[in-house]
Parts: sequence; C-alpha cells; structure tokens
Amino acid sequence: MTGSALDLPGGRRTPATAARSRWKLTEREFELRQSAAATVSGENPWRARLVQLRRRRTAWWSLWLLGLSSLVCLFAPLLPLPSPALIELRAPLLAPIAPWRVFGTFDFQPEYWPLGWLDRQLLELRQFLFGTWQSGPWLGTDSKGRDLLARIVFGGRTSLAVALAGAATSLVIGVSYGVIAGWFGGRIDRWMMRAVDVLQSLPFVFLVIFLLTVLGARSSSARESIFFVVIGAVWWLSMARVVRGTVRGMRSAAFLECAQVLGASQASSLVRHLVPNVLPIVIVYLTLTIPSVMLFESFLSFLGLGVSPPRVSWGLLALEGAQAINPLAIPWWLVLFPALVMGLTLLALTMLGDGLRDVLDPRSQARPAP
Amino acid sequence: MAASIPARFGRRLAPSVALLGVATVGLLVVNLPRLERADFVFVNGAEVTSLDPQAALGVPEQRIARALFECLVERAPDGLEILPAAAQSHTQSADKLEYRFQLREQARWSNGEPVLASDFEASFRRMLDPATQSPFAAQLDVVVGAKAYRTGPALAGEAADQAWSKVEIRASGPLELTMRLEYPRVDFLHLLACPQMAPVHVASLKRLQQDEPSKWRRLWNRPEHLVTNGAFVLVERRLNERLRLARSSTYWDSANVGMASIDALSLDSFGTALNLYLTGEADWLDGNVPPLLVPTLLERKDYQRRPYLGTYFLRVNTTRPPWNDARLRKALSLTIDRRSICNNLLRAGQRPTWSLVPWNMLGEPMRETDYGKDVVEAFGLLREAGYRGEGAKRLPALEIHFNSSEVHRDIAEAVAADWKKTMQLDCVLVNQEWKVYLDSQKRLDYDISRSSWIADMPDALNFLEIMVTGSENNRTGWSDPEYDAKIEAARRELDLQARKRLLTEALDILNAQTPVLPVYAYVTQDLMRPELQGFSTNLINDQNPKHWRWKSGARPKGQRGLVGSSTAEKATRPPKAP
Amino acid sequence: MIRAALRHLAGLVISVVIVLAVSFALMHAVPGGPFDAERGLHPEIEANLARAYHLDWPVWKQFLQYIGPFNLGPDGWLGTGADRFGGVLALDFGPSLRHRDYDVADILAASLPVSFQLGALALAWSVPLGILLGTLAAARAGTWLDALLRVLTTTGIVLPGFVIASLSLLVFAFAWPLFPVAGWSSLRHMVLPAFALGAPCATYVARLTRSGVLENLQLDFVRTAKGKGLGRGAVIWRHALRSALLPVVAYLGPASAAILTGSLVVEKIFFLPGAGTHFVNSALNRDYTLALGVTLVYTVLVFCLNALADLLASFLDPRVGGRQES
Amino acid sequence: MTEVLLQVRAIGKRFDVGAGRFQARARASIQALSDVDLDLASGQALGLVGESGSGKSTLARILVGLEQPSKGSVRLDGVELTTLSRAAWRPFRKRIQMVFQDCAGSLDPRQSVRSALLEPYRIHGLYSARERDMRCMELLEAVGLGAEHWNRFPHELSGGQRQRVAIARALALEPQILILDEPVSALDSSMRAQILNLLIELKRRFHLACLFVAHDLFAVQALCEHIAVMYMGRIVEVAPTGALFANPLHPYTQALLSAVPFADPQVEQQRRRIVLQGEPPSPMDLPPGCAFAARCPTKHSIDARLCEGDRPLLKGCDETGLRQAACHAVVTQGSQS
Repeated sequence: MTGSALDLPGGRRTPATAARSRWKLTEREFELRQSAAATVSGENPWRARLVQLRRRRTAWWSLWLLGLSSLVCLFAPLLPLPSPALIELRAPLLAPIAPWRVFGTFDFQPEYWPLGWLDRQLLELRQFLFGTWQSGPWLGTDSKGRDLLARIVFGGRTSLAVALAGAATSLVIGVSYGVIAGWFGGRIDRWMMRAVDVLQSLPFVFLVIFLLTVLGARSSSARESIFFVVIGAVWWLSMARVVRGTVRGMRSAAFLECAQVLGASQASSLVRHLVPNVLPIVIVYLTLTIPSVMLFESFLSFLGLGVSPPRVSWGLLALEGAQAINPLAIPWWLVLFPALVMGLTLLALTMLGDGLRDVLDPRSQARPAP
Repeated sequence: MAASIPARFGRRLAPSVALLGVATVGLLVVNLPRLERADFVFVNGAEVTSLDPQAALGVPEQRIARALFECLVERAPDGLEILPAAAQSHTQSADKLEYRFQLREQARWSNGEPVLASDFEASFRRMLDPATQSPFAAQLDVVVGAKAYRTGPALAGEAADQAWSKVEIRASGPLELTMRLEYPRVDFLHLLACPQMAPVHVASLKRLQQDEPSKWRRLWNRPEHLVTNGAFVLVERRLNERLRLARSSTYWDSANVGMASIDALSLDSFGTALNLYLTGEADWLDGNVPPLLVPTLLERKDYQRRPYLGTYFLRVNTTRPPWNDARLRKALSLTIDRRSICNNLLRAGQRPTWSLVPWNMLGEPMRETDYGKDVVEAFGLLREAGYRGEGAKRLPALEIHFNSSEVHRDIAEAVAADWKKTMQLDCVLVNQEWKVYLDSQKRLDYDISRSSWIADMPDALNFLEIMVTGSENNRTGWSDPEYDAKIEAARRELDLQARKRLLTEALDILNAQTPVLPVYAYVTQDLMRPELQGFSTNLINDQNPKHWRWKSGARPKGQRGLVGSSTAEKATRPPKAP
Repeated sequence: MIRAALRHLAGLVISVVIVLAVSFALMHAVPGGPFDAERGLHPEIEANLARAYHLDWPVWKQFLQYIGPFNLGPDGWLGTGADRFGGVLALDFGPSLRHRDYDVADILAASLPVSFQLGALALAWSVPLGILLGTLAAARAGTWLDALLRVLTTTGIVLPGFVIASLSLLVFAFAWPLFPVAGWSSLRHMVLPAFALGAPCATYVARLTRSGVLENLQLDFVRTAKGKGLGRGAVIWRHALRSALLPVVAYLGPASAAILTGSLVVEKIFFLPGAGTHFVNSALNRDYTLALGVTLVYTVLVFCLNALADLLASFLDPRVGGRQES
Repeated sequence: MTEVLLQVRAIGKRFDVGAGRFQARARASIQALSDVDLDLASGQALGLVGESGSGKSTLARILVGLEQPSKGSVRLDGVELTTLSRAAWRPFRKRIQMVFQDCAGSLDPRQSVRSALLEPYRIHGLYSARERDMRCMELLEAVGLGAEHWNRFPHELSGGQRQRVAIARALALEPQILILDEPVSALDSSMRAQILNLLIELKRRFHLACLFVAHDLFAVQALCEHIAVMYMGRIVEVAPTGALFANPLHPYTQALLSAVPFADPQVEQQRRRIVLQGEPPSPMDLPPGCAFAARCPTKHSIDARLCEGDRPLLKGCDETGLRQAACHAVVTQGSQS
C-alpha cells in the first residue's frame, strides 16, 4: 500500500475541472440512479419509532383510545346526546338506565352556552341528521337533571382543550427558554437556570389566583383561555430544564459544528438540527405534562377557580361527584363515571408517555427493547 | 472516591434512617391535647375573625359573643320581645330619649370582679374610640355626642376624658347606666340587644396593655386573659379547629345554664359538617344545605326549616343605560320565575318574594301572582319602553355577576334562561371570586349582581335602610329623595303604626323603581339532635347558648372519635381569677 | 461543601425577596381589600382601618415597611405606641388582618406542625410502600403481578386528590366505619388523611423504583453480581435497588412540595387545622400579612426540602457528590 | 513551488480553565498552541501529527473558524480569517471544508443521506432542485457509495460509509482546501485503508489542498507530501514525507517513528526502539525551555541547561528550507550534514 499510495508530486497533474467533469452524470445516468434510489427507502427514524411503538400494545391502544376520545369530544355537538346544559329539574338524579331499556327519546332541545361557529354548524348537522332524537340517560343525570353522558363528553372537550392548550403554552415557553439557555450557555445559562430555580420554589397558587381573578374578572368568556396561560406559565419550568439539558448535551455534537463549517447560520442550525433532535424528549415530556395539567385543572375546580358555568370539565364533574358523596345519599354514578373517564384518559396518556419514552428517549435507544 | 467503612455503612442505612426519622418526627411533632367531648358540639361556620364583641361581624362571631358576653338586654328566645339581661331592669323617660339601666348586684365578671355600670361606660367608650376601629361604632350615632366622638381625632389622657364627657353614656351610679338619645328610636333596645353591644372588661384590658405593651391587642382574648360576663368562659381556642366554651361559675344565672361545655367547630364545608353530624361528632349544624341533599334530608326528623330574615336579590346597576329605565328593571323582575327557582332549585322551602323585606314583616300580603300574567305585564312595560313590537330596540347583553358558589351559579343560570326565553335577552354569567365580586359591586362595575341581606334586627327598616342614597350597602347607584325622606322619618317615628305606614310607602317606591330584583326569602336549615331544648326560633336565628340544654338523660356521651382520657376535667374547670 | 451551602443560601435569599415582592405586588393588584364584606363598612370606619394598617400608603412604601425593621410611618407599622410591627427582617410577620386575635407567627406556629405531621406521615408510609411495590413489580416484570401493580400505581396518579379522599372516606368511614370522618386528635384520625395525601406519592415512587430497578438489572455490575451466583432476590435488593433509589431520593424534594400543595385539599376535606387552609384562604380573604407569611414559609420550606433532597442524593451517590459542577 | 493558499502565522491559543461561578477570572490557562506557522499550498497535502493533546485538532478547528485563536493570523489568499464573523465566513466555506473524526456524530441522526448532502447547497442557495439532486448523486458516486444509500439514515450505515458521506458532504461545495481531523482514527483498519485510498484519489481528482491531522505517522504518510510534527502546542519538525521517514531530525519525531511498526519483520527486529521516559509536562505549566526536554533522550548529549532554559525555534535545517526542526541538538547536526 505504501508504495502505490505514496504519489510523487507529479501525480497531481490533472486540473481540478477536468477531474470533476469525469464524474459528471448524464441525465440518463442520473435518472437511472434516481429510480434505483427510490426503490430503497431508508428507515426514517420517526417511522421506525412508530413501528416500535406499535409493538408496545398498551401504548398503542392508549394512542387509539386517546385519538378516539379526542374525536368524540371534538365532534361532540354532532352526537345525538342530550344537551349538557339543559336543566331538567323535574327529573334530577336519575340513576343510569341501560340503553336496552331506554334507548332514546325525542326530547332534544338545543340549549348550550354560546357556541363557536364550527360547533353551531355541527349542531345544525346533528339536528338535520337526528332531529329531536337523543340518547337516554345511560349514565344517569346529575342533581339538576342534566345528562351525565353529555356532560362527560362536553366536559372532555374543555378538559382536553385546557390540557392541550396548557401543554402547548408550556411547550412554547419551555422549549424556547430551554433552547436559549442551553444554546448560549455560560452566564446567560446560569442566570436563566437560577431564575427557574427561584420560580420553581415560588408557591404558584398565588399566581393562579391572581391571574384568574385579575384577568378573569374582566372577560368572563375568556376564562378557559386564561387557564392555559396560567398553566403554561406554571408548567414550562420543568420543560425548560429538560430541554436545556438536552440542548447542552447536544451543543457540542459534531453535526452542529459540521453545519457551522458548511456555513449554516445559528438560527438555521437551531431549526434544522437542534429542534428535531430535541423534539422526542419534548414529546415524551408533553404526554406527561398533559395529565398533570388536567389534574391541576381539577385542583382549581376544587378551589372554585375552575371553568365557569355552564361549561363543564372533568375536574368539575369529578368534584361535583365527590361532593355529592355522603352517607345519606350516594349518587355513585356522579363520581364513578367522571372519575373513570378521567382516570382512563390520564392512564392512557401516562401509558402512551411511557411507551414513547421507551421508544424516543435517546438513552433507551442504545439497548434493545425489552 | 474512597469511602471509609463507616461512611459506606451510613450510605447503606441512610434511606431507612431518614424515613424512620421522618416518621417519628412526624408523630411526635404535634400532639394535640385531646379534649373530652363537649356537652354540645356545633358547627359554627368559618373561623371567627375575633372574639372581640365590638368586632363581631358575622354570624359565627356573634354566636360566640352571645355565649361569652351578656348585653344589657336580650331578645326572648322565640320572639321579638326584649328581656332583661345584664341589666335587671330599665326605665325610659317620658320623651323616650333617656334610658336608665339597673345592673344586677350579683353579676360578676369571670375574674370575680362585679359587673359595674362603669364597665359598660368604658366598654361603649372603647367601641366609639376611633383607635378601636369597631365596624359597629356608627350604630350608636343616635346617642348624644357619639358621632362627634367617634369621628373626632384619636385622643389620649385628659383631652380624651374631656371629649368623652360630651357623650351621654354615663354611669350614674355603681349599678346604674344612663344613656341619652338625640332623637327617640323605637328600636333602640333591640340595638342594645345585639351582641356587638356587649361589654368587655376594659380594666383588665388596660392592665394587660401595661404588662404586654407590644402584644396585648392579640393576647387579651386568649383563654388565659379573656374576662367575660356571659354564661360561658373560653377554655381553649384552636385556630381553624374549635372553640371550647365552659359554663361560667361566676355568671349570675349559672344554675340555669344548660350545657357544661360547648364546642364551636370552625368548619365551613357542609359535606364535612354533615359527616361529623351523622357520625355523632356534632350535634347541630346549620347553613346552606346543597339543594341536592334537600329531598333526602326532608325525610329526617332532625332537619328543620324556619323562616329567616334574609332576602336573596339581584342588584341592577341603575347607572347603566338602558337599565336606568325603571320600566325595564321592572320587566326584568317580572320575568324571573321565582317559584320555579324555589321549588325546583332550592327546594328547602324558600319563599318567592317580590319585596326586599321578606316574610310579610310589614304585614303586606305576599304577592301571589302567576308567572304567565307577570310575563304579559312585563311585555307591556317593554313595549312602552320601546323594546318590543314594531321597530323595537334590541336589549344589550347583560352580565350577571355572582361569587363562586354552586347555588349562585344555578340561580344565575335559571334567571338567565328565563330572560332569554321571555325577553330574548342574552346574559353572560360572570363567576367572580368573593373579594373581586365585592369590589366590582362597590365600584358599580356590573349589570346585574347577585346579593343578599340578612337582618341583624327583626325590623323592616333594617332592609330598607340599605337602599338609602349614599349608603355603603346601596351599591346600585339608585337614589330617590322621597324614599330617603320616608326612611329618615321612619327612623324617628315612635308610633308603630305610623312607622309601619312610612316603611310600607318606602317599600312601594322601591318596588315601583325596582333597583333590586328580590328573588326569594331565606329559611334557616338546621340539622339538630331532637333532644336539644331551648333552641331559639326567632326570625333572625339569634341563638343564646345559655338556654340550650339536653332533654333529661339525653346528653350524648361516648360517641366515637374525639374521646380522650387525660384531660377530662380541663373542659369544665373555670379559669383562675388573677 | 461550604461554597455549595453558600450558593444555596444566596439562592434562597434571592428567591425569598423575589417571591415576597411578586406576591406583594400581585396581592395588592388583585381587586378587593381585607376589610371588604357583604355588609359594607361605614366610610369613616373603613378609612380608619385602612389608616391603622397603612393600606392608604403607596404599595412600595407598604412593602418596605413590611420588609424592614425601619419605621416609615409616624407610629410604625401598626398604629399606636409600642404596638408596632418590626418587619420581616426582624422576623416579625405582623398581625393577621383577618384573624385579628392572632399574629401571623402565632397562626403559623399553630398550623404548620399539623401540616408537617400530616406530610411526614404521608411520606413515611408512601415512600417505603412505593419502593416495595416498585421493586416487587420489577422483580416480577412481565407477570400478572406486575400488570396489576402497574394499574394500581397508575390509578394513584390519575385520580385527583379530592376523589381519592372522598372515596376513602366513603369506604373506610361510612361503609366500613374503621376511622373517624374528620378531625385531628388521635392516630386513628390521621390514617385517612395520610392515606389520601400519600397515595399519589406512593404510586409515583413505585413507578420510579420499578423503572430504576429494571434499568439497573441490565447494568454490568448487576450482571457480574448475578454471575457470581447471587440469587435474584439478593441481586435486586443489594445491588439493583440501591442505585435505583437515587431518582426516588431526587424525587423527594418535588414530592414534599406536592404534598404541601396536596395537603390543602386533604386539610379541607378532613377538617384539619393545618397551614394549607391558610394558603388559599388568606389569599381569598386578602389577608395580606398572613398570605405573605405563609408564602414566605412555604418558599423557604420548598427550597430547603429541595436542597435537602439534593444533599441526600449526593450523600447516597458518590458520583453526584464527587462531580464538580461544570 | 506551488502557490500558497492558506497561510498560518504565529497562531497561539490559550484555554482558560477553572472560571467558576464566583471567579470572574480564570485560575489557570492551558497553552494549547503557541506560535504555530504553517503554509498550505494548493493541491498539496500536509500531515499534522502529534500525540493527543498536542493541539493539532485545535489548530484544525481554528482554521475553519470553530475556534478563535488567542493570537496570530490565518490568511486565505491574503484575507484574514480569524476575525471573521460567522456570517462573513460564509463565502469562504466554499473554499475550505472539514471532515471530522467522529463519523457517527458528524451526521444528524434524523437526516437522511440525501438531505445531509443537499444541505450545503441549501445553505448557500446553489443550483436548482434537480441539479442539486444530480450533484449529490455524483458526490455519492465519487465517494464510492451507490444509489441504494440515497435514502438511508446514519444509523443504517457502517462507520466507513458514514465517513464517506461526511467526506462527500465536505466536497459538495467544491472546496480548494480540505481539513481532515483524524478522519480515519475512529475506523477499524480495513476501513481505514479504504478511506485513505479514497482520500488520495479524491485529492488528486479534485486537486485539493489538504491538512491531514492524525496521531500516527503511518496514516499521513500515504496522502501527504509534507508532514509537520507537533508537540505540546508547537511544531517541532516539518519535512517532506520521504525525508522525514528516512531521516527524522527531532528526537521526538525519531521516537514517534520508532513506534511505527514496519511490515517487514527483519527491519522490525533490527530497528532501534526509542522508549520515552517520563511524563509530558502539564500544559498549564510549561517549562521555559524545550517542552520535550524532560523526556528527551538526546538531551544529555548536549548542554542540558540550554534545553531546559532556552526554547528552541523552528529553523531551516537544509539548503531548500523545506526541512525545519525546533531542537538545539538538531541545529548543530544540520550544520554538519
């Protein structure tokens, strides 16, 4: 090897351009190769994870369950359910009646809180499809005669929306904060993390009460939207920590330096390389954030700072149920069903989070899946 | 890192040691002395803000003040009559301006000192003193010189005595107290029967102030310092848990006090209170039963309901167009289906009311109309005002404010539904945290705001007074000089018939103008052991714990929970005299 | 070590100052004052009260007076004569504006031990049980026992505290009257609250332990131990569990914070005279001094608990302790 | 002589260590590079060899702007590079590129080969979409990969394949200068030979000027016309490859060379092994004299005080000036030879 490789200076006679022209492909050659390349599809890391996720049955079922319940909640006005806001004081506290005994009635009255445009359209479609038919009190009714099933479905909307919005807010704040701290490092990082420490030791109930009262006092209808500001403002802290840690670990990664040598700007390497690589851990974290946001919402309901009536949320329903428990009268369905639905959803989210962590967490990639 | 052997050993043991430590410390850190179950345990609602009767603002505070202190006069347990209390008798001058009270010779403070007229004088002086910041000081404005004294500068020493000499509250003898009014008031004795008019032992207060100059304000109503003249003494106070009262051995009528000890639980959650009651750990609870439970409770013998001098009403912000138009306000009032709210929502026997003064206090017949007709009448008013029929204007959306509570929310929802149905009026429900709600009411920053008024004296004037121009309780922006004049006249009117007429006329004005939309009249709801006797049944639910007693042999004992062993006699031991 | 302690202390001081300033500003920005009530106060009396508590001052001045042992007003913080308020720096939190017979310090002294006891009991049962269940689940990973424990331990996380409390009340106080429904005076009173409060913590610890042990079982030194012929049980208890406990210990800081927050719910349901109640009520009542006092104490507490958990973790793990912070 | 493309003059680099939370100023600093001069001529390869920690990688990183030198200058066609901002660097990226040692880390795990190769064009906005694809395909072919790797992701490639992709990407902008930072040291030996052959071929075909950083002489020997040897942040010897192997001047070079195993067992047996005694000095506290003095086997043959007290400078040792060494002993030798 030594002899042949040790070229004398005379060996590099060929001008650069000439050398390159020899490597030029013709159109035909290129197309041939392109079609050859098309036959081989690399295993996209994302798709690979999806396949791995599918192998974890609980996580996969959880995903389906969540998707299904989100769909149900999203299209709630379309379903032939009784109105969740219609107070029927003549028939309060009906115990659940099995569908095979009372399948449905023709009593539907469209009484809701002010609905958005999309929901109004869905409601019209529902009335067109089902007329005044509505399902029976399959899960019973509450103390004001409102159908529990409908309330759970519509409450799910609020809860999921609050949870998603809260998680999204925490995502935006947490990721940008963490990326900035991790990316710039040094003194900026130190001070930013110190700030997080301080904020984390701040008892945030005040923050919540403050924001809910000050902001909620003015615009009543925007209360739900205040929720996610508040919740995001509280929950971004640990997200920021996690992201910062990941970014710090990745900051010296060779492929970022490569990008710099190739001439990429800071912003572009951030967007092109850092964010996609931080994303998995963020997703894992997100699935774990959503349950805690939902629990927090129920905690706020407990303090009387939850969603404003006549809207409902799962937290509010669970609270109503918990408060209805006393040794004299036990309307078990009021606590059982909301707790069950909430529990199942959170369970599914946690399971999904677990599955995603196994699949996405770079730490676990090294070892084979058990 | 080379760890020495002990360090490694420690590391292995550390978690278990830490946890054990946490557990033991946790168990040892607080050992609440157990109390023998009191004779009588009741749920008193939120923690009392103060034991100082001159600061006794709410119902819980007033109950405790009643037990600890005795006023000059008191109300009969089941009526409006005035009975002697700390004063064994009283006389009025012919012009009804001067009152003389004869105190009891045998009355003693809990430290053994006699209850003297000078104590009452000092106590009233303390109440009027601006430094005391008593919220009730203004109630004595009718006494000659009182207003000048309470609004004057805070003085000390000679100058203060000088100023006080102008106030006509005087100990005219060791056991004789004289008070002189600026104008006669028919309800003056009722006022004096209110718990905030109870005396405190100013002399011991002053002593404490000398001994503990920095902390006396918060020390004087601790069990070891509080000197009382009522049927009970304070034995123990656990913040946010309970007040333990015991029969006072120095009370002049101690032989007739029924309960040896009473516990007042500082508990405002109905669910927990009900749990305690049902497991025998509480003997009485009152308050707002969740409507959900009412049907269940109605079947129980120990669930009692009585009329209560309280009105639930909605304030209308009369400064905001178009609601400055009385016809529209009237229409709002007419289209509330009160009967449905009472029967379907509240269900505990609350009465629909169209008047701010509840329960026919003025003898006016309760208005019994049918909702259908009312709605038609409302349509007429709307048409008149141009909001119905040809070219009608559209009513702007309303914001209904209420403080966070399920019942308030339900009522607001029901009212909103009624208005939507009848007047096509869109309502936005605004759920506000309590203080924010109060603030927006105070600043007139609302359209409709849920309110209620509970009388502290069984008198219609007490309700009507709040709507007077400039009253801190008006909060609607409404003002009517004629109404003000009638109320002012009624205040000074001694003839009961004429007074009633004046008040009725004022009420008519109010009803015509409708700055408030009355909804229903309150009932008290009590869960109480049937064996309890001496329970007051007056309209303002003014309980005097002195009269409570168990039917013979019915005293509950040995209920599970709360039973301790060691400190059995502590509960009944009277505090030592200093 | 000393430098680390100093650093913690500096962080604490900064946190406290920021927390106090923010809470003070927030509270005064929220509408409504401590003396607002359904029954309105006579304007003169209201002004009188405001003057007595210096609520008529600008907020910054009130804050300075609250913080400092200096005297900004003619008579100190509280009105007349010797009855003045020293300020936080003098460790005087002032009088409560609502519980007017008490100083904030009195209230804290009365209520914190209860909360502390409750929290300690909750931790004392939940952490060992969580570790036990987690280890058990890991040892029997993949079996029905694991699945059962997994469902069980997730339930504790997904149910709101008040649901757990109400259900346990329903079962163990009414349906099967083992324990009293409310109150705080004997060990039996403490069982249900400690259970309701500790349940989420136990489940979380169990999950942490399970994943930690499973992870460790695949590590080299554990395999070596196995290779040496140690039994599976011994391997798990002596080797895998020990290092798996690190995340659990690290979780203790946040856990204590969560327990402090959760005690708010439990105290309310079981009628316990703890500090959690004040936390919400003081804010709702605009009891400025009490609210600030409670906030201050909770901030210090949370901070110290986190620091303590750090310390414990570094004590347990030579790697953490030996590593210099970069 | 061919034109000098890249001129490195008097580059020094200090790293501050121990700047903590409470110390604004560093407690100590490491002298990673001091007074390094290099010239890189077009189409020529220079090998830079030294122990790990000798500062060679730092130098490479300075050349592509990943580090700022503490002093000295790097000029490309007379333009000073060290003071350029990240944005101002961009036009020069097309002329100078780098291949990293860590072939696993230098590719983004979430980027396919195709998008990794497209990235340089995207950054610099060159060519149309189709042309980019075409060029990438050419590049792939140039580094010996086929169309079947087009859509693969890094985790599906072997180490050698990854390094090929990295090389292809570095060549995408058709640079004149390629900095190779230990491109083969992470590979196993068969891979290493393949990649080296590829580099030799590419260098010739693309007429590249290379700086080949490596820790063993053997690797650079095949590719480079010249070799520079570094010790403790200094260049101790520069020589044409053949001359260096035939007659190493600096004692350190001799020691290095003696450690290279020869394929011929006879030669191998007869060879004198120089085993260095002692530890290299701490980079935080370099001696005033020759950094190698403490370990130098020849030191005792000359004036030890000179070696320990006076830092030897890099001096020309033959008539052409192509051979340079920094050793007090060598200077005397050189004058004799």
